[in-house]
Amino acid sequence: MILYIMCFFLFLVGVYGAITKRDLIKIILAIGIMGYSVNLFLVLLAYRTGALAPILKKGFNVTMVDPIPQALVLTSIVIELGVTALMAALAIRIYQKYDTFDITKIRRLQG
Amino acid sequence: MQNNFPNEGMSVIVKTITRFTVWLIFLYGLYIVIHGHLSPGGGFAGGVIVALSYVHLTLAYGKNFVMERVNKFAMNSIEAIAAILIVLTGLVGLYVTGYFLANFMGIGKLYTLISAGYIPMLNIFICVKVGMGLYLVFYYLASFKPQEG
Amino acid sequence: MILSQFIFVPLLAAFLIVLVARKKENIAAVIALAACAWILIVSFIAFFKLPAHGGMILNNTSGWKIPYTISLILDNLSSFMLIVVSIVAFFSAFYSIQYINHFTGKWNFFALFMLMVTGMNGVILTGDFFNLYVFMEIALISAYALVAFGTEAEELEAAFKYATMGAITSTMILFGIGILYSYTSTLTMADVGLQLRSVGTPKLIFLVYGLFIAGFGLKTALVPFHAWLPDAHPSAPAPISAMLSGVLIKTLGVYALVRIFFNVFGAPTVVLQILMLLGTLSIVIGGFLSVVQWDFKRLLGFSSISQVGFIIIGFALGTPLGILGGILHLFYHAIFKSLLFLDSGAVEYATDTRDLRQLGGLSKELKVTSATTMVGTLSISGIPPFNGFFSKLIIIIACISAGQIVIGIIAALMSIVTLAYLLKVQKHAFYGKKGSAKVLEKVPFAMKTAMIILAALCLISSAIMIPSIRKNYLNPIVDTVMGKTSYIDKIEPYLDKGSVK
Amino acid sequence: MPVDIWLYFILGFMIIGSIACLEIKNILSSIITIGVVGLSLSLAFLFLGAPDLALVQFVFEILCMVILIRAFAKRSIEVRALQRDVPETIIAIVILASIFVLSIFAFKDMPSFGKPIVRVAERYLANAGVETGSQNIVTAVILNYRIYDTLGEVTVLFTAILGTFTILRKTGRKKRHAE
Repeated sequence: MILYIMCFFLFLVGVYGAITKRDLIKIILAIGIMGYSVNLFLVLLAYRTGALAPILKKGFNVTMVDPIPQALVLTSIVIELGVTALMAALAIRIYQKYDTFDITKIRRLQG
Repeated sequence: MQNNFPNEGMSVIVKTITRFTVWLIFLYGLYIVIHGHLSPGGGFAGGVIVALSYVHLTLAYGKNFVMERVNKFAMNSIEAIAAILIVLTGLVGLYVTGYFLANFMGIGKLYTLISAGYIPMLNIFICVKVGMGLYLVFYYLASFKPQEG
Repeated sequence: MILSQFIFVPLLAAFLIVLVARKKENIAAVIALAACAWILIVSFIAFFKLPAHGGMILNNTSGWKIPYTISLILDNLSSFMLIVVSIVAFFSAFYSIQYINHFTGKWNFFALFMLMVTGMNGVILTGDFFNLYVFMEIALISAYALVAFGTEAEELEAAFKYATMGAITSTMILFGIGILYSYTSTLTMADVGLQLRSVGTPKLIFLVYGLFIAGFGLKTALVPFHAWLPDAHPSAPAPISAMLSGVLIKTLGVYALVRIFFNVFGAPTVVLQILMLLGTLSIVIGGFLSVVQWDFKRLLGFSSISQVGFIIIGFALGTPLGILGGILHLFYHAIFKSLLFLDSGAVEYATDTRDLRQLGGLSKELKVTSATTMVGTLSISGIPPFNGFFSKLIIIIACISAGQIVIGIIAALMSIVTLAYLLKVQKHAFYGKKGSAKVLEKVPFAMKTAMIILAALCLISSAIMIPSIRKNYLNPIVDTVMGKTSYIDKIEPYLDKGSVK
Repeated sequence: MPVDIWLYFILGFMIIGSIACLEIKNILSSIITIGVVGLSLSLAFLFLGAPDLALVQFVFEILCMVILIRAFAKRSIEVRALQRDVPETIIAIVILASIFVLSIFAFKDMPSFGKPIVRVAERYLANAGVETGSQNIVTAVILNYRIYDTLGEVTVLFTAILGTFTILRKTGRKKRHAE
């Protein structure tokens, strides 16, 4: 259980970074941290004590870990990469327009 | 390979080593893809490794060297074709078995390379799509000049 | 069989546009329009075929049975949502043919547009939690890119804000899905509901509720999570604003909330009360903030927050009348809000500004735009016989008959505020004295046609209220939502319960 | 040593690394720190019996780092004095801390680590080899049982790539000619 709570703590560190940081790159990295914590959480759910990776071996019959969360994490890693690339593109364009990554200086829109 | 841009990229030592390692990385990527149903890995991991081999080349030799040899327009088209092929695989499954994206090929013998129905084929499509797409993303993001536009 | 068309047709259209239309950009519009028309027709066919299948069509993908695979599920509610999405998507695409001439990268626009439609259709049809997340990401990522389509400074900033908030809350949703999986060891929605029934509700489920309300509430732009909407919706090109305000916030937000909380969790009272509170706050805050806006599209953005509040309180009442009102307002709002956004786009196309202080006296030069905006104004503020009247009336009556008299009165008062801020648009943009902005270009044919048809739909769709139509077509939808976990019972026969060999 | 002791170390390291990454001033160090966090995640996957994910996480992390460094490192060498809003930060920390404390009660209901409920997956583990012919069960799940998800995943990547191109166009709007 402590592992799950640590995982949730890592998640909250990511949330903290994403909502308080003033730097576009730091925000992107914070979202990356949130992604890591969720991925780790899902794989922690799959683990069975003493189990092996879910790959069949000829002639052996062993307990294996739950493959579904691993499949989900595979998808989620790819999605995170997509979001990161898109946000990096946005950040570069914003840098081109404003010459800074600092959102306190950007904020042309109010609200 | 003739290099028209000798002054770009990194030093001669890096370039010389790159000439050997880039093929190793590329082949490793292909191995991962083809053995996706037998060992860890698959289309996504292999595709990224293939993209990384291009990234490796770009970092060592500079982007003009690579862009002289590959065509961005063609890469984009190949990416789209691979994506269409994945959907078409699904449609063939729909036509043959009545279920969207269903397996329509023989399963074959477990533990052999040619087995597992359409899984190896899909792995290859995904590898092509992911490899091309991610390399292009890297290229565009890394070579975007803030001064233009 | 019929259901996978909603996914692969727009998907193939998007891929084909990237493949074929990069050199010849006009092909992009043709492909996109053809795909939208196809989906529109199929969605109506599906809607009318549904009763013959007993109100539920379930197609498994990849040849296995649920819960071992992902199923596409069409029931009354999702079929209705598909029609709403297809109508708005078709007219937005039609409108874009000429509107998008002011931008570069026509093929990018149409490809992303079709991907967004794919994402929304996927969210509507899916019967699986994780699949919901994946298709939600497709719709959201294309929405981020489309918000920044003009690549002006404000647009990029709005898109970044939207992307940040969207990514944070999507991760929250994924965390919630993980917790649910740990508890039920399945991802199929109906199966999750079934397992929760047998194990009872643990404390953990409240964490899941919280994560899901934050996650889907942000996509709905309910009030504490609304900050992105007034930036993102005005920044997008007008047809995209119409899509975002008209259907995206409803599919990813309202529909997902209703599907998950009503059909899977059985409408827990805590959640309904929270939604009620957030809905009321949205109505009030969105309404008052839109009165003080001077940017035409930003005003409409705040108005969307307020109107979505109406939909949410309709559902949160949990009575059949309230849900009927919510469903009707969802449909009607999709039509008149997209109409109003398209109008604002026409004004911007013609005059290059959307600042109400610079506009004025446009009614003579932009006759069609002015007339259709008038229709939209009357609809949204609930003047009979336009459609908005009926849905708002039903919601207010439902509030009062459910004993929530205060909320009923607030809703009634705020619909007067709605009239106030839209009359402000009328006064400053179309009537009154001439502003500094000149009409530089006529509104082209395709844009006019799309606006006129949507305006006509504002009137025609009131016909749903005719008792016989209402009884045959609307009541099954209300029953789907009201039936709560009867959704699970309907799917249960399809579940593969065979033991492991 | 049992797996969970290793995982405590790795997770603790990841938490410290993440906080460091968010607080370091220099952006290049920040990106490298998050790379290290990502690679330790890959290590954690190996301990948890997920070699597929370890591989994917490893290569995606490298690609991500290369992209971020190439895209950002050159452009923000100047040391930015980021003044921060102290009240805002404190409010955020208080809210997040209270969420954390509340969640501890909720997490008590979770199945304990190492003993998950395995219901649906049991069939995959037992029958995947016979039914799909794939030796790697994760591949069997993503490319046969749940392939519809993978179609969505490919589409997400496609969308993100297309979106990146769209955003990086040189000009967005055309200038009006007829004036």
